[in-house]
Amino acid sequence: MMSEEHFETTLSPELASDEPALIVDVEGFEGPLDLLLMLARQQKVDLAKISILALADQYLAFIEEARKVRLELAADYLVMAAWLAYLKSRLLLPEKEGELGPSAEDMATALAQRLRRLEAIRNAAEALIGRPQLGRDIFGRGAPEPIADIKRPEWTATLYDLLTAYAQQRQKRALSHVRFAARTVWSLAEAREALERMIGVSHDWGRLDEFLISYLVDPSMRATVMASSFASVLEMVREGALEVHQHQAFAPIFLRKRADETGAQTPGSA
Amino acid sequence: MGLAKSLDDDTLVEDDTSNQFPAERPEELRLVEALLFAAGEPLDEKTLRSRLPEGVDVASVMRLLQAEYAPRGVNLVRVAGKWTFRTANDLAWLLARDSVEPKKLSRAANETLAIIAYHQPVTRAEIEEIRGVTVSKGTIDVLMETGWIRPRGRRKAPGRPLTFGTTQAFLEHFGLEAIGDLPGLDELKGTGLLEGSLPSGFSVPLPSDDATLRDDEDPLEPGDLDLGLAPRAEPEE
Amino acid sequence: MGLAKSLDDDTLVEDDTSNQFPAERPEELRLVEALLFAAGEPLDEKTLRSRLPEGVDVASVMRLLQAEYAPRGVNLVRVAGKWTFRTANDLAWLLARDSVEPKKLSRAANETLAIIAYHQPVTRAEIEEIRGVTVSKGTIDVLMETGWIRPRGRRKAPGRPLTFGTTQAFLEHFGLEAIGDLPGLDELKGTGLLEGSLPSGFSVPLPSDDATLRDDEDPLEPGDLDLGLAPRAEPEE
Repeated sequence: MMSEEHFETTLSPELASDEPALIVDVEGFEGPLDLLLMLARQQKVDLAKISILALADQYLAFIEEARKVRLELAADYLVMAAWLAYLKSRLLLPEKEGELGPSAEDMATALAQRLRRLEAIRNAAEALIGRPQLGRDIFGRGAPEPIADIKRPEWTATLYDLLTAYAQQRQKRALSHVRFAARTVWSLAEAREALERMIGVSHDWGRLDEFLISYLVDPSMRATVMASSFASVLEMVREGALEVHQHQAFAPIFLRKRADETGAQTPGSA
Repeated sequence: MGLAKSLDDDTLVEDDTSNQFPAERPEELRLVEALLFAAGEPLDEKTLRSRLPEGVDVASVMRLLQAEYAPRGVNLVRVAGKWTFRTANDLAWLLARDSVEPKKLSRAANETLAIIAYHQPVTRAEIEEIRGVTVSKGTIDVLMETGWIRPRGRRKAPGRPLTFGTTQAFLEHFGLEAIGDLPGLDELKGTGLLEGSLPSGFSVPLPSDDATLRDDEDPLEPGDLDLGLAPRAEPEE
Repeated sequence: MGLAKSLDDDTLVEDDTSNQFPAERPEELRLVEALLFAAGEPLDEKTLRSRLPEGVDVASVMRLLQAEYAPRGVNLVRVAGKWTFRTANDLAWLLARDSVEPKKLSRAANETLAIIAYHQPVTRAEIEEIRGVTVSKGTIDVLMETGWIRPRGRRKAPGRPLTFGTTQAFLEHFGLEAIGDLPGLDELKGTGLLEGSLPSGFSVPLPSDDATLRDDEDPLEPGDLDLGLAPRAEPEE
């Protein structure tokens, strides 16, 4: 049977039943039944032969003690106390003939039975927890080798899928013989090449649009020539090959080849 | 087998170790040990049979294999009705370092688990009746988290409370072949303490984790599963 | 050990199986097998030594254990200088599972298949011309895998490209009695699959899967079948 050292209680089990504990720690108990069971164990007899009368006295004394030290007692402890006081009085008084409900003896037996049952399940709980546990005492294979799942695809398609795909495809192709006019674009490379050629000859400031005048004749080319040239100009400035200057927003952009080392004058701020 | 030759004078046991498996050791034993080693998880005989060549007497292969492994550091055991290899019980000291310190259950949780195991299917109120104290939601949650218990149905009684039972993982964790192998069960049964004070007619003195609902149980309802409580309950019609 | 008793008449091997491990089997072998079994990764001898009682000759234990397991379904092997149990190489077949996974054909595959069905015999270049998109090798491979198309010959043209056609399996899968049952232009219009105004001259061919080679086809050459493309092509003379 279970030994008593497992009780997390400050009530020392060694205390005789007539010496109520001075330190009363209800916290340590799992409810009034647990407390009763602990007290019953102190009678050191088989629970089947327990004296319920003595047990009731012990319990009531315990509760009394707890009250003396003004301990807050949960209601169920008090309910149990009231019930035990009632049981005690019934046990002490002679049974009246024809009284309704269970006899005092029956109630006492039922309480003893409950205590036995609680003790039995506690022992069972200990036995269970005491078993070798997986991952604590015993171990399974640490590195299982997963079953290789070789999936063989089974292709499915319906006739509808097939016909839809075919019809849509044919139809799309039949209607898609539209040609888009190729767009003329001045590439960055083209712009740069033209700029280098034109600026290479002079160290003077010149207007970008004048440099490009021959390329800007075709109106459809205007935007792409300006955009690509400007991007190329910025790139060349970053490389230190050009200087660029614009007086204000939308004003003409001036540029010239960068003077090496000589630090030629710039007209205004750059 | 060629390796046996490399055993030389300083071997610790007698020479016949190398040929301890007579050539006649049935191939089936090799197949089953490979299957169980590889799987890592317990396999039932039906699964084993389906993976083995036609006509293998699985039960007898298992008996042989179990006997072969009984004296070893790894044993063939049956848990939850399935077969698996486990390290031997007596080697916990050696392997303890491998274990991730399992969260120790509180006393309340221990007792609640035991009551669910021995009295299943059981409602929270019935657990409280046995312990004489309220069972906190937290205790049930902790146990649900272990995966060892599950809500299995609802008691046909006022309030239709959930009934709890143990899972396959419970059996695996505690190394039980079946719920009937719970320690001390016979003793409990003998003293009539399992019957308790459950409403007469409802109580069945033996625990059962059979998924089949008892007469006094209704299936879980869809809402019950939303609680995240029930992992997977097949609604039964 | 008690289990050995349960071995009875119908056992497959001789009785001494149960005591094949002489009592003298060194305890170290048990320890090492448990350690290696439970470990999540291969262990080197240094680690094993640190876990074992003082003075164990690990190298010799490993040799013994390796010899013991050599004929088994699980072998003790050394990987990158560390020890681990592995299921025996020859049992790989046992540990693989074939499963059939239904997969829908991609749109590209559907289109290509339809074009092959209607326009057969047709070469890859011709399919591309009709689709206006390249046909990937993968698409052809998938279609070959279905068994619904087959290379049937080579076009008498520069490069002598393979010509493709549909198979009997194609008819079976799509529930067609004959390839001629594929709907024609009017039927496609009637079912709304083709709609709107189509350019004049738009036509849908009358498909034929007659195995007889056309005038502009040469038979397949022996090498064509080695491509693994053709599952079973009857070479036609």
